[in-house]
Amino acid sequence: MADLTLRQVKKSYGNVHVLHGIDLDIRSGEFIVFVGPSGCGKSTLLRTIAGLEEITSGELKIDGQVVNDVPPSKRGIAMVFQSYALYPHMTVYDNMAFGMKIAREDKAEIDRRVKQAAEILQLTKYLDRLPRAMSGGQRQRVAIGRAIVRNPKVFLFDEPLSNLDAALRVATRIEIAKLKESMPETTMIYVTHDQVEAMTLADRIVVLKDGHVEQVGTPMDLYKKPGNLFVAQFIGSPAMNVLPATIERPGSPTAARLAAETVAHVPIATPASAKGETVSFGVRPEDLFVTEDPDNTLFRGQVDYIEQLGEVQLVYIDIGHGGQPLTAKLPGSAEVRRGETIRLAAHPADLHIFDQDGRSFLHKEPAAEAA
Amino acid sequence: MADLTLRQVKKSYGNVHVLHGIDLDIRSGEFIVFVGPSGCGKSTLLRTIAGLEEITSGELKIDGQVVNDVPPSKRGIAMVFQSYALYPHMTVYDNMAFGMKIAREDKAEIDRRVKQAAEILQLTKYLDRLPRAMSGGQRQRVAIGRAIVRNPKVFLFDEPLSNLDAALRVATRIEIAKLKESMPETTMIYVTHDQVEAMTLADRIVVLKDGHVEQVGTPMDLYKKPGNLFVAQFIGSPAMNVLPATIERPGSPTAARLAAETVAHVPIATPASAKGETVSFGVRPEDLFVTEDPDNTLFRGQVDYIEQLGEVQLVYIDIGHGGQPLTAKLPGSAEVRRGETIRLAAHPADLHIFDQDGRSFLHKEPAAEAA
Amino acid sequence: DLKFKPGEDARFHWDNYEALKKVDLKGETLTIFGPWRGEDEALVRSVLDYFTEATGVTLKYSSSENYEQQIVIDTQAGSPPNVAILPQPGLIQDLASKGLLTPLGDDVAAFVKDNYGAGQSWVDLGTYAGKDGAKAFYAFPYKADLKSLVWYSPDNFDEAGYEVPTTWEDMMKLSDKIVADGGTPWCIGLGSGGATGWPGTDWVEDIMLRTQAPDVYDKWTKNEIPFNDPAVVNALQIFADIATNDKYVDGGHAAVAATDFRDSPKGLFTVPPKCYMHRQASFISSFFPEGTKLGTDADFFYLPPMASKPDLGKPVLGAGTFAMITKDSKAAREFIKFLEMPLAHEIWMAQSGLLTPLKTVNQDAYANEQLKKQGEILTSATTFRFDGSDLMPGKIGAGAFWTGMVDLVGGKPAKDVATDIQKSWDAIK
Amino acid sequence: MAGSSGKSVVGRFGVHLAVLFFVALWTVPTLGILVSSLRDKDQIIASGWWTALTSSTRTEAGRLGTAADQVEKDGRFQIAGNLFEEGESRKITAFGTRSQEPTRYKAGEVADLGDGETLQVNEDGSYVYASPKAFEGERGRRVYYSASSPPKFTTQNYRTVLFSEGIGRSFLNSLTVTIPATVIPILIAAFAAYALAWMRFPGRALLIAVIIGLLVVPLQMSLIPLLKLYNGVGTFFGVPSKTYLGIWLAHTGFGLPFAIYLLRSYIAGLPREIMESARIDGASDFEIFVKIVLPLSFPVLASFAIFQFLWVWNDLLVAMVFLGTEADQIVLTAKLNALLGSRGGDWEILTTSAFVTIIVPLIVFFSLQRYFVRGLLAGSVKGG
Amino acid sequence: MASQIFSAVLVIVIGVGGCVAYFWGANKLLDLVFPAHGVSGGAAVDNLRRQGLIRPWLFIGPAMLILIVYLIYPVIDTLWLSFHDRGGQNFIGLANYEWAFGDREFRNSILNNVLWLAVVPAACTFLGLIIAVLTDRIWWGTIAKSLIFLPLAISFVGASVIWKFIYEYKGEGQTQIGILNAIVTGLGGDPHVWISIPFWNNFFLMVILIWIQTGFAMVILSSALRGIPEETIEAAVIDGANPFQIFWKIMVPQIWGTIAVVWTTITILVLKVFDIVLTMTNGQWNSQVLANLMFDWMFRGGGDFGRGATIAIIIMIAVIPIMVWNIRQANKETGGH
Ligand SMILES: Nc1ncnc2c1ncn2[C@@H]1O[C@H](COP(=O)(O)OP(=O)(O)OP(=O)(O)O)[C@@H](O)[C@H]1O
Ligand SMILES: Nc1ncnc2c1ncn2[C@@H]1O[C@H](COP(=O)(O)OP(=O)(O)OP(=O)(O)O)[C@@H](O)[C@H]1O
Ligand SMILES: [Mg+2]
Ligand SMILES: [Mg+2]
Repeated sequence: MADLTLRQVKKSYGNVHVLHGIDLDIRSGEFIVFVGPSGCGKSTLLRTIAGLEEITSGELKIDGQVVNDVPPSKRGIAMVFQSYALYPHMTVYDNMAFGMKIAREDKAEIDRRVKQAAEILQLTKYLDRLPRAMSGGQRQRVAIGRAIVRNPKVFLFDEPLSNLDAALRVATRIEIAKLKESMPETTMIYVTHDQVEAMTLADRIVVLKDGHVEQVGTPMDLYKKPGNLFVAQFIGSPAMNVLPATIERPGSPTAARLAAETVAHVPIATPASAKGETVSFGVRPEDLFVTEDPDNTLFRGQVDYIEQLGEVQLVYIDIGHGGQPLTAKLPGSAEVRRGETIRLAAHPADLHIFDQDGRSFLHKEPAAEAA
Repeated sequence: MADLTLRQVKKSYGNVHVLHGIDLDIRSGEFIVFVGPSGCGKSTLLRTIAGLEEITSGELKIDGQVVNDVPPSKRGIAMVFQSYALYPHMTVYDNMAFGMKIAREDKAEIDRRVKQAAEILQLTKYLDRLPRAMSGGQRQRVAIGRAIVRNPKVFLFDEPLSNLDAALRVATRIEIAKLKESMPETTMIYVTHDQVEAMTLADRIVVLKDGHVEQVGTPMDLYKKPGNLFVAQFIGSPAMNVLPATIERPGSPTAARLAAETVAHVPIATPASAKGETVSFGVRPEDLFVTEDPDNTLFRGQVDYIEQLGEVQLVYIDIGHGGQPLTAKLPGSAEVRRGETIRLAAHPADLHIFDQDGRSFLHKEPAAEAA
Repeated sequence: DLKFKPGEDARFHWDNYEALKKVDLKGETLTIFGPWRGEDEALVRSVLDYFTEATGVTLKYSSSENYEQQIVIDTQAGSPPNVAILPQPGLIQDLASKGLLTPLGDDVAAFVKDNYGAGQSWVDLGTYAGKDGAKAFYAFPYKADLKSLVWYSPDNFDEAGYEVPTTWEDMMKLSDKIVADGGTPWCIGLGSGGATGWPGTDWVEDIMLRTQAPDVYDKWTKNEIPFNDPAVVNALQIFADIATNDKYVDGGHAAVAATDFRDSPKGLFTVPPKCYMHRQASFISSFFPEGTKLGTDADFFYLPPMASKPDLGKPVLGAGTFAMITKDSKAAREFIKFLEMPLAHEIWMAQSGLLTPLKTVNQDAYANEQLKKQGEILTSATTFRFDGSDLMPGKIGAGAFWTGMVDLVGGKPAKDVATDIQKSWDAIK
Repeated sequence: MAGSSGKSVVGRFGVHLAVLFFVALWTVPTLGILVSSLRDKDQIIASGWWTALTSSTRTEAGRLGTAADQVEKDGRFQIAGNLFEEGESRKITAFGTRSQEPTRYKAGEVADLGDGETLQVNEDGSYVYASPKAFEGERGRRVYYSASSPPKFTTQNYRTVLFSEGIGRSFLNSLTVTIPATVIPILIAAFAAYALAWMRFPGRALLIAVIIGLLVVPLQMSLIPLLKLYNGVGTFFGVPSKTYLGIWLAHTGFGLPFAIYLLRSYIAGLPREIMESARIDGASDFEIFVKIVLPLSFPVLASFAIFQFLWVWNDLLVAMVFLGTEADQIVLTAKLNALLGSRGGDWEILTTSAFVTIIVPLIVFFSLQRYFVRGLLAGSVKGG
Repeated sequence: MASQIFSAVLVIVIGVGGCVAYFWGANKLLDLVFPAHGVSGGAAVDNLRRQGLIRPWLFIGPAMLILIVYLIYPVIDTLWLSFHDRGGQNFIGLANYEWAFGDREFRNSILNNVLWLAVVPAACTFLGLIIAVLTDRIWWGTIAKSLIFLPLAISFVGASVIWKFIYEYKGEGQTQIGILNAIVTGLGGDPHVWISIPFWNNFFLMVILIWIQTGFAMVILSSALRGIPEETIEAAVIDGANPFQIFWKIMVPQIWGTIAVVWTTITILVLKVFDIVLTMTNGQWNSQVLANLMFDWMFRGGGDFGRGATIAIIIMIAVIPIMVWNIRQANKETGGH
């Protein structure tokens, strides 16, 4: 029921420019996730949308109406703060009920909704406690509960699950997804550092960096066709391996020379002008597999360090590229040992190349090429 | 250089009993991770070790010496607080340098160590800022930096990475691992909700629940041989699927009937007395795979919901067991569609069974059986 | 810097100064605590200068807004000044009874008796019971104030054709005449911040002296007759008849308690005048509007006696300050001796309003005719009585009596007022 | 809150209006004495201070020249002169010779006073008084006139106060009393408050109770016992009993209960984790106090400093009792007090001194005001 | 002049420096006697424990010493005096207390004091809070605050002059120079002698104290308001609370402790303050209060220390409930640590 439009939204704190002109269109009912490195401006952008920070310049519209000067309470939003921002003098129950009490809703209805939210968040036992007598995770759940209880047009979440344990996180994540499903009209904007959350929850992900939007797209888009090197490395965990390569033969597929003896054939079209250009060659750790076949080998190196995660293991391989080891995510059962030399390969479809400016060749428009 | 011994450590806040007698031996130089649901007492236990909370009863020894009454500063510890606890009036630099200044260390040495820590945590740009002008993640990094800068015998970390972005989290995690390697004598105790952190960092994991220790063991131990249902479900993400089953034929392997038409053969010894007993049958989502073979099928059901994570997808399958869907983690490339009926299988070695009290049959001692 | 160069002005007893020079107090310190601040402080310092100049003593004079409180604290705590000068006999009595004063000795008492006008009454005023109950002379009178004065504007009287009354009855007739002429005869203001009410006590005391014999007055101030004795109630009633008569007083009776005594005489000088007469002590002239010339713009007459009580003569109500030794020392003794000298009085007299009962002073030293006239009233008085409220215990004279006056002008019956004051007096016995 | 809420114009406007209302209410009385301090003492009680700015028409009395000034002219005796002093820019509109009819004649009119006497008073105050007979008497005749006078202000009161002898010295004395008497209790109280808030020792609750109880002790009550003590100490050691040290300690003692009470309640509210963190960093209580608690307590330290400064600065009683009144010790309040006449009521001096003494406290207030920083604790901890 | 300034500065430096030196020095000494750095672990721990036992007393030592000398000793002296007659020489038991409760003026004072206690602290705190909140939100807040604060900086003498000119009364028909009467007559009413109207004059006197003390409440509450985490207010804004609700439900409860402090302080001040009553009415027209009554008995006309002390003791006893309540509060706060 609420779509948002941001046009050249800028925000500075004195000399510190935090947002450098954000353009974004969010459709009503969409689930948008903001991701980006710490300090890139996610919280600031969210607070701007909430109306807690004045916009330095630009325009913010909700449902087509410019809301730059509309107070937060009139924007129809609910927000979960990164620092919880619980009312320290109120019990958990009152913290959650506050918004509804303010709105003078029916007592019984308040009670019902608060209890329901408490149930979902496993807070029923703590309804009478004050925040200061709660653990970090419990406090965070109260903060979520407070937002859930209200029925806003736009939900804003700032890292709502970062202090929850894995089980609860999965459960809450699914609850949020269900909540979304039960309120198809409600727009949700969600800041997270958790790849899984971003991937599973988002209709579209907005990748931010240093106050700029790097790419907007569905999770699969960003994963499969990262628009640039930053997105490629940011989405997916562990990050995509990136190595320098030289384009030996442009066209489709492109032949890129990785090392003296290795040439990768990437099924991506490159312009003829790119010949000889030094590009960045990327492959995700999970796309690598161990091979014995020397012809098929993309990389060969010595195992530097292994992190065994049970089901999978992360293997760091020194391929002699100036310190930066290659990461491969191999099945937990794969028999690799530290110090051993192994060969790794990947399917050509899983390879990526980026030009010198970090832009993906996939996304290059013909116009740009002509210029 | 410091081993810790906890004997029947109890802690209550008035009527609220938080820790119910913790027994734990931590060897010098070990990396211990505490995990457990939110509110189970992890932070409290950590604070108890730090000396910030007085122990209600029991005994805490560091290096064989009872330290119940030793003030925190004399325990040789450093701690990263879950709520950061930064000095709001000091710059990032001063926050980090504070401990060393107090210890009257050499100026140049302080500078070197602070700068080094800032480098690792990507805080160099912010050294002159006050905490209030920093993002959540940045604050958390300062808190970590403050602990790193000092050179304690015991490191205590309370969810130090929960506000960091994926890339930084991996980087910091590896830094912590390296830190540990470079200080083999330093004991580290680490609270986290992140399975990956727990699995990759820990020498041993301590699983807590409601103020009790559930199980202590290496990550692989806990993953492969969970001592009880709670640990089984807590370790691994998404959690292990658990369904009721009846022991049809005890012994080794045990035949357990899952449904009218399915019997699983689990290579775990069960006592004869268990025949007919209703047990819990567990299988991890990542151990399930799609099969066409009806003989090999463990479960058969309709796909309820799919979470596509790129490399893998989480598939929730309704197998008619009263609402609770079965979760399977399938390769991202597996072609499953919502509504489709699929069959799933698992290798017998990946199956688990637990008795009515939730204890794993694997861990049952003969004595218990005799009784 | 001496105000008048020694030897230059024949009005002064310069021989005193020469005698003083023989007293050597070099290296000694004399602390004096007095009630005078502001302009008065400058005056008293001009007198003290002669003492310091001649003797070489180091003299420290100080005063305070709360001098009453201050002297109690200082004496009680054992850090009194050498000499305290205070205007309240009640307070002096209290200090004496606590043993905080040093007797001045019989020769000083004899001096006062011999050299002061109405000497014995001054000696009586300075004599109190000490801690042991024995009576001794403690307080040396220095500087007197005349209270029985009525101030008026000669121009206004001339214009309206009013005559200065010589009897109480005439004065009341004049009041009625003024009312008949459309004017208001009296300005009365009892306001004085925390001391509100005291000007009323002066009225009552003056009336007491004009309706009763002096010994009744003395008994009254000692509570030997009760406050609600008909004699006192009568005096209260006479005052009440004036002060609560809305036609008689400027602003009506409500204004009486509310108007500050310092502001009240100003009605004499407004155009048209708000009132024609104002009964107040001699000091009040310093609160007249700036530029008011005494004798020309303002004048006074003696508050007349009652023709119906001819035997009472011309009683005068007055006040004064007393010097006493709170910490004995040679310098303190010498200072008292200095006060015996006419010079100590003349220096101040020559500048402004110091009246003195000391007979040896050169009357020509008075700065102006006005003062001289006041001096005459003082000397021609058949009866001199000290301000009664100052003689009563502090709780009464500076408490219940004041409150009673406020109540009285507020309309409370005179008898009730008197009874209440008597009750308070009973409470402190 | 500033930028975030209340963005609606009406809300903003209302806030401004409300503050304006309070400020007006609070300022009017003060404005009253400010204006009064600039008027002369007769004006102060003649008309409301709020009329001081408007030019007023007042009826006044003046006196004509005396017989000595008369000149004979054409057989008539004349006294001529001016009712105003030179340079006065007032205008007479009417005059009269009887106080009951002070404005009987218009300015410039020749009034017939009977017996052939005439009087003419002009707008500019000049007059001619004539009579066929020679004037007699020493007193000049009174005339009344109504003159419009422009608002009149005088700096005389300020000159009286500011240029009175020794005022500079007593200003210094006041500062010498006030500064240590403000700083010492802050230091002592802050340490005590920290101990009472964050350190564990037996009897803590009792101590807090006693301190709250001591808040009520009336100052006047302790003066005599203390002075006795001082005198005792003074005589015993052969030192003067009225010293700066003595008054500092006295002011410290009187200010201490409030200081401890106020500071303790603030310091107890600081986030526990910060303190714990410092403790783990190895800081001793002394270091925690100096490096963490003191900087974080600035707002409350500043508040207390302001009040203590005020009390001491405006105090007269304690200074009179514990300090001498000689030039080297007399404080500003006592000095100003001495400027008042013995019977008080010098409104003009009172109002002026009130303004003279107010300046220093205001400077203190303004300079400390900036320590009331918003969000001193921001960014330190998260959670409720 | 220069040398005076120099000596003044010197005296100040010595005074303040001495105090700093004590704390620094005592702490250093403690560290020297029981060293915690540079000794073996066990000894260090023991020393630390000893330090922990001693240090609190080092911190509160000076405060206690001064409190004992400057307040506790006088209190005991007063208690002793209250059992003695006016000169403080003869023991008379409880006679003074008997007298007090039989005294009409004393009872009247108690009633008035109750009135004062009910009105002044509440009014000051409430107004101070409102003003603190409002001025925080406007650009000229600092100026506004200073103006509200101004009365506090005026001496009592100055203040009483100010209010004298407000309540000043001139007879009907004359120009009113008191602004209150000028307004009343301007509106067509009759002028009144405000401070002489029994019962109501209490309120006219209270207004003065409120006028003075609101600045005090404002300053303290304003510093407390600034400690409120911004985010809780933001959360409330988003929850849809209007400014009033934010004020009452979010801000006020969070600074409740400070409000209690302000309230307590002003309550105690009310019990103590006598200057206003003394200078305005000196207790006449039934406006007497305990503190002024005490002052009266203590110093007027030589004084009666016994009765003065008795009233002082009674005033102190009146504070006990406030003490108890505060201690509860304090224990609640520090319960966690
Ligand atoms: N001051 C207190 N008074 C009462 N109960 C408390 C207090 N502090 C914590 N608790 C309770 O103690 C339990 C353990 O808290 P703790 O902070 O140790 O949990 P935790 O395991 O760290 O949780 P999380 O992962 O959410 O941080 C919680 O249930 C909490 O509600
Ligand atoms: N008040 C402030 N003044 C100056 N700079 C600020 C202020 N608040 C935030 N910043 C800066 O703005 C940038 C963006 O902050 P923001 O909180 O939006 O980051 P974020 O993306 O939410 O980070 P995180 O994931 O760590 O929470 C950061 O670099 C931060 O240091
Ligand atoms: Mg953020
Ligand atoms: Mg925790």
